[in-house]
Amino acid sequence: MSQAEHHIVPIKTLTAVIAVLGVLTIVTVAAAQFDLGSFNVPIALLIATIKASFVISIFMGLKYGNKTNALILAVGLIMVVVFVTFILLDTEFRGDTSATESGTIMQSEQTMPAAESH
Amino acid sequence: MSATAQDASINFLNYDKSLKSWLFTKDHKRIGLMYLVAVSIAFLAGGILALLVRLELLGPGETIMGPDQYNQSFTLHAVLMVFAFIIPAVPAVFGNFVLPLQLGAKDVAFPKLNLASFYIYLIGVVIAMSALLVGRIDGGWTFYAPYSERVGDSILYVTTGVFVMGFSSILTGLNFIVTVHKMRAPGLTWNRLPLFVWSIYATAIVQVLATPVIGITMVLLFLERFLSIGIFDPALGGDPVLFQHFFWFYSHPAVYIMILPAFGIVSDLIGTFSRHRVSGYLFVALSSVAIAFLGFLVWGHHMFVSGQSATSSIVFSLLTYLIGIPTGVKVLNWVTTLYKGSISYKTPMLYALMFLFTFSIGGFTGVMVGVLGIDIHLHDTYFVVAHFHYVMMGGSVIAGLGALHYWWPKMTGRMYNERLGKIAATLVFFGFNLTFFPQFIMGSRGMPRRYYDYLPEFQQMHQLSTYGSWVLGVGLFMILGYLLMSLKTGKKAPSNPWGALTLEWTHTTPLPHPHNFTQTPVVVRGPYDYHLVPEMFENAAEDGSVKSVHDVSQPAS
Amino acid sequence: MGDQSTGWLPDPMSTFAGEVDTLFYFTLYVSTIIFVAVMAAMVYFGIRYRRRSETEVPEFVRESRILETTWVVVPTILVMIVFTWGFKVFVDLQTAPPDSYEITVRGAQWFWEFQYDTGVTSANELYVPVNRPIKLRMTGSDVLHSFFIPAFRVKMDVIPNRYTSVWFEAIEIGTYQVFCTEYCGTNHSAMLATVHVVSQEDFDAWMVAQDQDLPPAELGERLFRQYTCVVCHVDTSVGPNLAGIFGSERELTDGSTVIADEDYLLESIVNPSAKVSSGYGLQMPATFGTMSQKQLDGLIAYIKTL
Amino acid sequence: MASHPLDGHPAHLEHHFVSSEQQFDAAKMGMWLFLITEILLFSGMFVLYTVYRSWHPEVFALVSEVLDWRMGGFNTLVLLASSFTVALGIHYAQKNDNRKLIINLVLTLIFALIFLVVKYFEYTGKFAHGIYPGAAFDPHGIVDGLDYAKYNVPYAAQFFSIYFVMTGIHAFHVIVGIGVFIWITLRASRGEFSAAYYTPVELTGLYWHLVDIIWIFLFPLLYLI
Repeated sequence: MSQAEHHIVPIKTLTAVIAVLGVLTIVTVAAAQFDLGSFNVPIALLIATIKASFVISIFMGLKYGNKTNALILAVGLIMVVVFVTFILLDTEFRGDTSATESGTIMQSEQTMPAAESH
Repeated sequence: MSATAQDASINFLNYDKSLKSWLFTKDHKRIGLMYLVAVSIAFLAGGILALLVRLELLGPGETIMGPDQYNQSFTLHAVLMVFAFIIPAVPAVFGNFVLPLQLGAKDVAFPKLNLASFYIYLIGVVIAMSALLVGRIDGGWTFYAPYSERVGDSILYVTTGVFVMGFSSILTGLNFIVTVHKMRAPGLTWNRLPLFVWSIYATAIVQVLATPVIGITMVLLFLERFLSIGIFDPALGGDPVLFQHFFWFYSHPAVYIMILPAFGIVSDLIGTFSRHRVSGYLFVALSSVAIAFLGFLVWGHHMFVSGQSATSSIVFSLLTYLIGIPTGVKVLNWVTTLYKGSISYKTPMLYALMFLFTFSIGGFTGVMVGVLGIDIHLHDTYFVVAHFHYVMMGGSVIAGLGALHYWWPKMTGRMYNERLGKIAATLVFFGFNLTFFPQFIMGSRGMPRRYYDYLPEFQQMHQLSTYGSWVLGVGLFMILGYLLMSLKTGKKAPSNPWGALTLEWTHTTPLPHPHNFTQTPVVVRGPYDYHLVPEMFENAAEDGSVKSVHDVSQPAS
Repeated sequence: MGDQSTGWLPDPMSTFAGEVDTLFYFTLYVSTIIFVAVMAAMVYFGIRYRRRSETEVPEFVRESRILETTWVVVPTILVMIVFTWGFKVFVDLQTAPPDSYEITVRGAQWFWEFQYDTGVTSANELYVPVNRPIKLRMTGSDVLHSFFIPAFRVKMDVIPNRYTSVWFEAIEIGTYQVFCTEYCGTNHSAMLATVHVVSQEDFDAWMVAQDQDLPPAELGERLFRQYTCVVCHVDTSVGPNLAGIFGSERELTDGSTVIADEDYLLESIVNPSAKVSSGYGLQMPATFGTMSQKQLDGLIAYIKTL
Repeated sequence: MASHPLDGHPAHLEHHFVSSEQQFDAAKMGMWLFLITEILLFSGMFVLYTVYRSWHPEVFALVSEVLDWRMGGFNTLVLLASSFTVALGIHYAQKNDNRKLIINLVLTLIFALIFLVVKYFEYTGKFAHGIYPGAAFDPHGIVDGLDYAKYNVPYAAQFFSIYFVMTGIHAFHVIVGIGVFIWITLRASRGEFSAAYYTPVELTGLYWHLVDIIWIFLFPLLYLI
């Protein structure tokens, strides 16, 4: 087998992808001008993820290539999710028993100057 | 043999004896040997420090050094042993030497990268050790913030050094994964891979996935020290517990970088020396990969008293058991492999059986410190020190010594003195247990770790431990002695001294140059299918060596 | 000390220590039984199936499904028992009863400071009443420390800028050892304290006695011992020996000299890095600046007597 | 025995591989493995961002307005364009069109440099008003009618520490990418690549796309929300 048999992505596809990426960039900037409350972050992340998937599947050719590489990427991403999730299990739940208190002393002194008096 | 005009007297050791040919070699075998020399020096230095630390603890108060020297000694011992010795040891030495051979490949996938990672490792060690010239390094290998940020500029060198060594580890892991995927000989399907290959493969996955995080952690620690970015330092509004999460996200999986290769070695040794198919081959193989992944889910069990939330402690404790089960089942599989086998007690096998003993103790005490209620009491005491020495030394190092004795003839072409080997193994076994078992007892009685001084009630146990370290030291120096001696006076090794079936034993000893195999081998059976080739052993010599498969009959291609 | 023991664990001296111990011994004994069984099997197989001739090749042994299932299922059940049990003990250890008597603990290089609700403080000597739940609310002033009382089976890291806590209820009058178990520098192993468990009456009496005025030098002597000044400045040579230091001429690291008068001593306690004696590194932490003027006066008065 | 140069192996094929295909696949797999190590490296900083944001959401929302979304948005488009030119370059390499390959590589280099120039102006603009990472953080001065002093709130320093570390390490990757692209362009100008062998271009392209993807996430997280 020679490399000539590698999948060649047509210029038309590449152009279409860059156009979509440009539009999505504008959309994400536009969306940020409105305060959507708790939806701000998920929407920004959703658009970024769509953009990234286009780059990965077409520009990086994962759609056409070998499945092992897709598996490698998936494993890497799962590890990122594990990393974030398990740390949040700590940082979001501090103070769940009396052995730890949530928040820092610095914070409690700022928000409640009287809190130290008890 | 086919068109090979290869001169049998030319091998990979003697084709070019110049120093330059070694330093610039891309041959995985020579790189493996260079790693062997480098990690042995690190082990020697770390070992001498350990003996000094034990000597200081012979009595309470000052024995041979003051508190600052003591604190630096145990820190340096740990940094050397963890980052410069045990993490690169088995994967880089035996992985490099044996993995391509067991795969029937001519080399690893990226030989240049392989040489580069050796030099990156050396540079990392040099940078880390140059910290000694700058100032003190203490606080243990864990570098917990904010203490590590207050020690001084020397932390700059240690973190950079660890970062660089991590890079070397990543490149080695990456190289091995690709090698296992792409370089297997024809017929060598996944379920015919030797278990050593499986374990190195699992190790490589951990190296690639975990090491980048210690990289960014070291970068952040570095920036925190010099730019006060306030991420980990509580005085600047940072969170020191976050540092521990970052650190253990790498360092717990790193424990599996250290122990998984040992599982592979022990599987190969027990299979070979009992001439028996390893019981539960598929389970032992796949559980290595499973352990590699599960190893990422349990790091918080190092942090039960760190001030992390109870929720995460509970989740981490539960997941810790998930990893205990497959590990325990592996031990049972190794023991059942002996059943109805034909067990030969050569030195490597002694180490394999020793591993089953010491590693099991390490494993069971691991279950104990994983129990939430008990760990509160045992955390950061000598119980934990004893536990991880039973796993790291009793597991990885003992298995590594087994591997060294097993592959020594293939690496050097010489046999060592079997009698001395057995004596040294016995000394190591008793010395090791005498050193570390008393630490379980004093730890559960409350003796904290990293203590320069201690209360008189712990003295008896500390003394036993120190005496043990001397026996252990004698055993290890003896090994160094007779192995070096064998290079000069050892008798020439036959090509298959143990009667093993994996591919590295199918060729002359030492291996030929320039290629590992004069012909691409074709694999037709599993790595431990002794029952399929009884004819191989019909003419076995008195010492157990056999003519290699290759010499007997050429497998049909 | 009340925490002597000849067994694995020190004698249990808090309400839940017995519970922890039962779990510890259960795990230890079950582990030992399994370990011995596996090793016995290994030794038996090792002898029974030793190689008798170099030409022998053993037969293939088919794996037993029942055996494999058993050794996955049984350990799983065992560890789940141990986990659930450990979980329960852990929650007990983490949850202080609401009526606990609260004491604030500050860990600093290298001493423990305890502050009671009456405003009384003590260093390295913790007095608590027996049979009453005590909650220690802890924070640190420099690096991480960890507060460990083996006899009570409690331990918790002490973190700057945050509060963590441990609680216990001592069941017997006596004195018990406190260790720091998170590495914190040169004198980590000297960062010890003692818990004095006394009756409620003795506790109240002790509290009253703390408020009485001592002569400055006597107060200073007590502080000198409690704050472990004695470790560096008398027992070892980490810092300059203070005997006869008052009024003497000190050479500093920058080459200049200074007379060790009261002002110099005060400055050296509150801000150790200002003038360091030549031949010594800056090992002394700046954690003593929080002392009251009365305490500082007392310390200086005591140093003058040395 | 496989003695290499004799049996018609092409020059680029290393001795221990059986075929060009095996060599190409191995190199590409190695590169993907390297890319996930990069992802995990950056993930550490994303974790910090997530944790500190969830602890201090109002601080992060307030101080992120200091960052100019126009500059960030422009840089996003620049990097996307450079990804596009790299993909085009590989397309032409596969079609044996060396001239167009070189043109696209040079275009990529130009885009990368523009990105850095914009980044330089962003950084210096922040430094001028005391916006530094960590302890040196001391916002002052008035820009576009905004008094920077109002950003001097607790944990604003953490936001900018994270901002500078993330974008700094990203910029470092861009600089490394520029170095590699210069080398690849030189090799291309010597006519080393063809449809039969363009592995280095492919691998560099993969690396560059990853640098782009990281920025795709950095931009909204730091500048917009």
